[in-house]
Amino acid sequence: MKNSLNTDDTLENSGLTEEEQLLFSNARPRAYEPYPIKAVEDFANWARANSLWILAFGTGCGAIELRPLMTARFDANRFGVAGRPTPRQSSVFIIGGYASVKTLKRIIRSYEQMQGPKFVICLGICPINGGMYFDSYNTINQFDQYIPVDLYATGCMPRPEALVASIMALQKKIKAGECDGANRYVENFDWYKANQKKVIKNWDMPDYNW
Amino acid sequence: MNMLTDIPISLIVLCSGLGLILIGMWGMLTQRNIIRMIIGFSLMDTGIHMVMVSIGYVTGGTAPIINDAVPIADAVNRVVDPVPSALVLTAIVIGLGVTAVMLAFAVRIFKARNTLNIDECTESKW
Amino acid sequence: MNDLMERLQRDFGVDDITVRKPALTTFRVKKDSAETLIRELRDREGYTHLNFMTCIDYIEDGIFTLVYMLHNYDKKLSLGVHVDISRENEDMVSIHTLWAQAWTYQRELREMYGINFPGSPRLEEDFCLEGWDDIPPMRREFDTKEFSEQRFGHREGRHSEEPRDHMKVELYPNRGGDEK
Amino acid sequence: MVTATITDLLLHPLGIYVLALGAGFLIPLFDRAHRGSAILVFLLALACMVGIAGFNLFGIINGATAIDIETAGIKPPFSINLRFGLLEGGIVLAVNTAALLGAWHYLPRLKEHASALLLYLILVMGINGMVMTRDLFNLFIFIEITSIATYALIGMERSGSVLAAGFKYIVATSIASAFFLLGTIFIYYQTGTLNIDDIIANQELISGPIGFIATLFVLTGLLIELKPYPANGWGLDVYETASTGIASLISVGVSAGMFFAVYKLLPLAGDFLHSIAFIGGLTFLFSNIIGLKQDNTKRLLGYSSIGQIGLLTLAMALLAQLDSQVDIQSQMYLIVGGLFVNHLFAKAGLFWLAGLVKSSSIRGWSVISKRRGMLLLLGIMMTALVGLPPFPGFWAKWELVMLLASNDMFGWISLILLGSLLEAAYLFRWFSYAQQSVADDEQAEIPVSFWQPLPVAIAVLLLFATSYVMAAVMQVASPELYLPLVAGFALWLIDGVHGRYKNLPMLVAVAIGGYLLTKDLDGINSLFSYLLIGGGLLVSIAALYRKDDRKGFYPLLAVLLLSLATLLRAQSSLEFFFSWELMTLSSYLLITLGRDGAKPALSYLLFSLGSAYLIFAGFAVAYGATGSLLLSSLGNSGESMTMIFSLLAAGFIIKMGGFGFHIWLPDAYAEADDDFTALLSSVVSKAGVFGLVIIAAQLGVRSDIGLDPAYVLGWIGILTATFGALMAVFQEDLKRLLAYSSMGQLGYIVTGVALMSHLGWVSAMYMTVNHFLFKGILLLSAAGIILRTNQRLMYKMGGLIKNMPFTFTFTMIAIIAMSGVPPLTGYGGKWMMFNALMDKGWYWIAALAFFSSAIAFLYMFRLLQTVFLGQRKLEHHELREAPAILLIPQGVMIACIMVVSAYPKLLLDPLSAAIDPWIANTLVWEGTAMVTNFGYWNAPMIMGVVGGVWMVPLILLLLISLTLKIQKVEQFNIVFAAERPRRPEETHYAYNFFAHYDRAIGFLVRPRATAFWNTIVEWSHTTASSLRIFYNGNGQTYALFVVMYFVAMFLLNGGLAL
Amino acid sequence: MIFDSMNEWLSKAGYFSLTLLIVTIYGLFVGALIERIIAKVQGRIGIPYSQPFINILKNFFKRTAISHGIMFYLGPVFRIAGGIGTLAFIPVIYGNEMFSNFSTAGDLFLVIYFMFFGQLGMALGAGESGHPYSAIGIARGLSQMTAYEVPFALAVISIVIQYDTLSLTEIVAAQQGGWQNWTVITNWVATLAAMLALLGMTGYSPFDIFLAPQEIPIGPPTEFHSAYLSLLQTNRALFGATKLILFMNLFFGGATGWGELMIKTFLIYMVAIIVGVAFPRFRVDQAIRFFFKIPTLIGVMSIIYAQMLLTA
Repeated sequence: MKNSLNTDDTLENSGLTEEEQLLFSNARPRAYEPYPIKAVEDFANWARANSLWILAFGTGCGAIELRPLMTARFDANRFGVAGRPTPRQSSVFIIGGYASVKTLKRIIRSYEQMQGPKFVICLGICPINGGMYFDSYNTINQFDQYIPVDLYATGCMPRPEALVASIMALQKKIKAGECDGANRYVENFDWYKANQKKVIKNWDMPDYNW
Repeated sequence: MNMLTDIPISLIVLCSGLGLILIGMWGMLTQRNIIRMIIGFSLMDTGIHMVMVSIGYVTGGTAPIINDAVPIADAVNRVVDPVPSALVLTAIVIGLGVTAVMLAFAVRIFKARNTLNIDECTESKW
Repeated sequence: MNDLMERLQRDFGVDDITVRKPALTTFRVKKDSAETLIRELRDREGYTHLNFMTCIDYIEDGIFTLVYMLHNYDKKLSLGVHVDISRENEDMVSIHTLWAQAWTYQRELREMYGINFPGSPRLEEDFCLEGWDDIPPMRREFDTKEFSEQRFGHREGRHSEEPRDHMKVELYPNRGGDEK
Repeated sequence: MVTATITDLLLHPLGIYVLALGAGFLIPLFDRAHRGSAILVFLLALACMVGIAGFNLFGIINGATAIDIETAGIKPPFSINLRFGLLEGGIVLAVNTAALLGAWHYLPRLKEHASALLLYLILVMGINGMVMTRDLFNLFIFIEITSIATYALIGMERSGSVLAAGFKYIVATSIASAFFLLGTIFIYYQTGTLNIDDIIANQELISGPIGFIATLFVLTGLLIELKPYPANGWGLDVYETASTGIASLISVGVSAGMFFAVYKLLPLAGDFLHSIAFIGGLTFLFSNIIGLKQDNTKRLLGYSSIGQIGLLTLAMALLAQLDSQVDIQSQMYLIVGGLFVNHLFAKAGLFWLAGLVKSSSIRGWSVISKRRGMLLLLGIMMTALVGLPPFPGFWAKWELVMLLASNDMFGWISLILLGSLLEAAYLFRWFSYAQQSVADDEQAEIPVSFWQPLPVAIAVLLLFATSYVMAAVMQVASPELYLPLVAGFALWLIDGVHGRYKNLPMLVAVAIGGYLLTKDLDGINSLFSYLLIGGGLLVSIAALYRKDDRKGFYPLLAVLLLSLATLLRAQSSLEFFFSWELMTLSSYLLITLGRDGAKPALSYLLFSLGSAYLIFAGFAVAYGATGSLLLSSLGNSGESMTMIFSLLAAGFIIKMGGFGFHIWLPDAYAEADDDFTALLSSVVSKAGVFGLVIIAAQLGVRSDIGLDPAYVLGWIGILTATFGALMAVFQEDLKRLLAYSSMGQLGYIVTGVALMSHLGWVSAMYMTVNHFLFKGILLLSAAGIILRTNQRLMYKMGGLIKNMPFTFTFTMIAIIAMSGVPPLTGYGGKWMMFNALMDKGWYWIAALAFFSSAIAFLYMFRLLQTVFLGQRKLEHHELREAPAILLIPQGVMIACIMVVSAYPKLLLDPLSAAIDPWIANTLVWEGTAMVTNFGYWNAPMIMGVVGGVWMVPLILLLLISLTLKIQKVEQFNIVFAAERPRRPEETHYAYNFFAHYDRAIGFLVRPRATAFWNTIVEWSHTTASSLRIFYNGNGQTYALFVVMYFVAMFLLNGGLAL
Repeated sequence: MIFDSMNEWLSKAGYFSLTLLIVTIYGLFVGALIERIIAKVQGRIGIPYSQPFINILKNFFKRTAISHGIMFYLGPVFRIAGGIGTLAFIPVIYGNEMFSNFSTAGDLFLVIYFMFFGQLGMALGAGESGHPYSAIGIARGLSQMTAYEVPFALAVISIVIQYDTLSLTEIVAAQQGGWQNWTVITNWVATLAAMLALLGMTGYSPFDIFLAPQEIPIGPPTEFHSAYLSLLQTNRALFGATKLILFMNLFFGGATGWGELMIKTFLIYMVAIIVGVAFPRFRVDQAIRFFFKIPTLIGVMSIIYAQMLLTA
């Protein structure tokens, strides 16, 4: 039986049964520093910006706008964008519009399974303030309460052109070294977690999905 | 001399002996009743004894007693062979013993199973 | 169709028979005889397909109206069976014995309206909502806006427009939104 | 002088009769006074009969002349004439001993009636008379005396079925003896004498129809008493129903007398010999077939009994036929005597055991599964009866078959071997029932005291003694040959000690014994001795991990390992076969000790015996061709070479689980004890390789015609490899997977041997060593896993790498060594074989070899994945590493693999040197590289390069890891399509791992071989059913068959032509 | 001593490092080129030529990683060691001692068997990740491998019969002196069988089910990321190029210079690509059955053909 106290190194994982605690890691995520040499960090950011692997997880209606990106008309491959089916290998998470509570849980899981540095783009109005679902009993209204967001592409829905523009904007931001969502998430981990747990009532997963 | 007397007596005994054997065997093989089978056996046994006796018989021979009447040199041709007769005696005794045992079995089988039908004694097979 | 309706009226005392479309008739039946009637329709009358079942909340009358939509493939006819149940005593006979897939609808009704279907499989499991801890959200006494604001928060700066007026302003800004 | 005379007088053979009759008078007298004293008299009389027979026989063996007794001082034919010669003495002694032991067994029933005691004595006396008398009519009398006594003894029982059976018996035998009497009198009619010697002397007088009928009646009358098929239902019924005491006496005593009577009259038989042989063979074969379907213990023994007597009759008739051509008197004594004594004690012992166990069906014999002593006795009796070493039956069968072979009577040989196999089938089926323990609540305690099985034990000792005497006569009784048994016996004496450290004496014994046995070997034998004995010892060390007593395990293991040693030093085919059978038997018994070992062990035994009999037949053909038993003379067998090679190779291949004959292998391997499976696969299977190499060396390379069978062998080998691998792919059971893998790997070795080239053999031997190493590791690892998880199904494990890192590492290395991936040992073997195959032009085989080695990846990866990797089960979180004693031998073998991988020359040089005498060396070395016609192989360099290219990315990754925050996570921290895993069981992809492969080519591995063998079993059972249709239980039908028998004999011998 | 001196070791290793570098870069470049060609077919521009390099760098520049255990950690190492080792045993440029690598260690047989090394290590690493999709991917991949090995083995046996040697250098040597001496001309049957096997080996459509990017997220490497993934990607380029070099040596007359090598391997690769873009995907059991049918038959014929060549 592992130490189940919520300390600096470990998480409580109170959503799990005692048996399940054996099966999930209870380590607390840690922030990473930029490379000590500025040039290396810049080069790394350049590489990251030019190799954006998008997690193939369509979380809402905006998922349909991702498809044309790869087609001949928009050809996002030019920007080093590629789809990746597993969060482990992806660096960009595009939230496709409204997120129901049920989906939010999966988004959190997948986001936590991505390896840093990782970036989040929110599509449409819904992640910002709920959009047309502002009074829904089941759709969250402010996405950045739960996951740090690097970029919003607003509209309902933004067209692929807007998406391409937002990718280019993201690249610019990454190259500037301003996309530190992963670190923000870790640094404000308890706050994010509290927000998440406030809406997700059946928290049957570890506090951090490694 | 008619035809009948031409036939040596030993042959008659032999043939009737063989006949008895066949009858006895027929009895043993066809009669369902154990007692009848035993009778069949007795008949067969008797037939064998007759065959044995007939084998040793020398037509016109005398009793195998070596005395003045039958000189030793001539004995082989003149006297009836005594060995089969001696054998028959033993065989009769043995036959009797077997018959007795069979009868004892018949009694016990009847006591145990209340039947003398051999067809009903087939529980051990294959 | 009329024969059937007459028979149903005679045997089950159905009322409120309405021909909504040539191929769709609805009627109302008592809660107690509903299951027998539906079974009869399925087994005798060829209404072998359960299109869906759903519920309407008549909070003013204090009832839920359950709607079972049945379809006859041979005659290409649909029947809507309406069953009123009390909002206070929201129990209904499960029809998963008639159509195995009905348990899914019943699970949904349970989650969204809190209607109980004793005996229906996996009734207590979450269907669409995970970990719901309030009154069932489709009941009309549930205030979804208040719930949303309380739970999901509210970002300042949001305002609403009447689309017609807004578009007029957008399209004809020079004329102050006047079409002419 | 005077005392000597008195002694002579007292111990004169006639004393037997005097004693019997005298005691017969005394017993009722004593009985009046006290029952106990009557019993004393009875036993005393029997003992004296044994004593007299023994004394006189001893005298005769020491050179005294045969004793002829003429009553009343008159010469035959007018007197009753008895003879006590060597044969008579032997049989009388044996029968009387059996009777004495039987009396011990039967005493509880006998002493109920004083008359039973008396009848028993009379019965024994009658048998003595039948044996000794030289007078035809006397023979009849003794037969009748015996019969009446038997009838009476049977009649003492009160149950209806016994009485019915007894009556059928009387009817049938009385008809037979009636005919015998008729025949006797006809003979007397023609010859004028009843003395058998005189009759034989005046044989020419018996002529014409009467002579023919007379001979027919006499011989057939006696033969009927031997219960030939199908006129033997009456005998079976008595065996089935009568109490075991009397049944055993009928089976061994009365039959012995009758048999000897036939033997005496055999010179008269003339043309009848053919039909007698035919009847004997028929009876032997059919009884054994019918036995397959029999569940009733005593009836089963009856079939066995009849079969054995049939074999004796067959042997006697065949030998008599031969005897007219060459002088084979001494072999005749050996064969008939051996078979006779074997049957006598073994069958009697089994009857007595049956009497003690009192279970009418053989399925009920599990009551003795806990009584190890009785189980041992049962096993020994069966072993003896089937004719396995070291019992007299083995020597006798060997002599018989060799004799037949030297006279080209191969049909009879196959009949005898087939019959023996069938007999083994039903006897050992019974044994497997007996040693299956049932649930404790069903375990009915059988009330058997220590003293009750004593006669059986004595019979066992007598069997051993006879065996040794026979071996001595055959001049093979070297202490070396018996060393395995002696060692096993010695270890058995300390087997009662509790605890596992009995293993140590076993190891010491095997080490010393093995060293003594193999120290002066050279060449291939020497190499194999390192592998078999050294390897065997290494693997056996692991047996220490078992903490329980393992009764019987260590002695049997010693027998097994030492019999491997004797196998290696065998010079003659007899020694080879003796050791081979001993090995088969001990490994069979070891398998039965496993969890569910009984049933698979039975099929193991049957296939092993089948293989052994093929080998036997091969040796027989060789002996027929060369007249020599020496293995080294196999090569001189000229035209029969192909035949010999095929037979022997088939035998060895079955033993190695060759394609089509493999169905025993997975079950046997899976159900044996885990450490023993390791031994079985890594060591014992190499005995087959050894055999194959030996015959290939002796036969294969020398002959020109030997190539075609070699090509077939190559195909068999590669098909075995392919299908073994394919079947392993679809196994869920860890040990079954490894078993099929073993089968596949042995297939390569077979192909390597079949190549008949230097490189081929080197590759075969190299693979043999390699197989020993990796399969030893794999199965010992499996033992550790099974010990810890208590589980054999792989999909129920998973993730064990966390608990058992050492076991995992060893397994992984072993698997790489197996799969042939460079740089480890497997590559060298595959490379050499591929080169040899290409050299030979066997391209198709090469392609299949390639394919099957690719398939090996599938099952080996599956093993690693489903057991060690993937998701760990919750209940396995607390498991510990396998015990050190299991890991140590594995570690040693890993070290060997590593050394050989880097410097294969260390192994290849001795291998090559051993093969050089047979095939000229073709290995070319250039520095550390081996060069063939096609390519080259530089093992040290490969090892260096692989090590280098492995280190580079590792260092790179380690460096990068410095910049990374690597978090060690748990098993459920996987990306799971944005869900989370619920249970390890659902998340572990392991069951039906290669489902798609099954869909694609699974049709190739549907259990066709199993279906085929099942059909064979089905078919033989159907045959048995139709053969036993005659036994309908009706006394009159039986009587009719007796009569018909005479008719059949009449027709068979050309009666119509008269 | 394995080599005469330490110097020879070092110089060999140095030359091999050069080879390795060239082949890796070439492999990555060809990967990008092929992507661009496919993009052209689809009417797109496609990735920049630098994209594969950037991808690898990006993954090296990841800052977090997880580990499932020691085999998981070592899996990519085994994988790339398999790739490097395979290359090490192949003489890359004919007649050039510098680029003959370590081909004196073993022959063609060694190369073929060493190809399994990386697969096995990778399989173990992926297995320890505990991900069921990894295991499924490996099961499928290994099954497919056993299937395409059959025609490949038959083709190899055929050319071994033809050239009477297992040594790659000698096989290439026998093909010198003009294109008419290439195996593809002299033993076109074997080449055909091997090219069909190549389709399975390269893992392009229609034989890409074991990677199955959508159904079982990219198969065996599902759990691999960051630096592990970099190693795997490098290996994918390197190993792919190595296989092409092997095919070039066996069937297309080898190469006497780097230029020739690049052209030839690119053309061989194009075969797989053209088939790949034109066909949909096989299920794995269909793939297995496919390889056991026509390619195997062609392989069988190739052996007969080689024997006929030998007797003719």
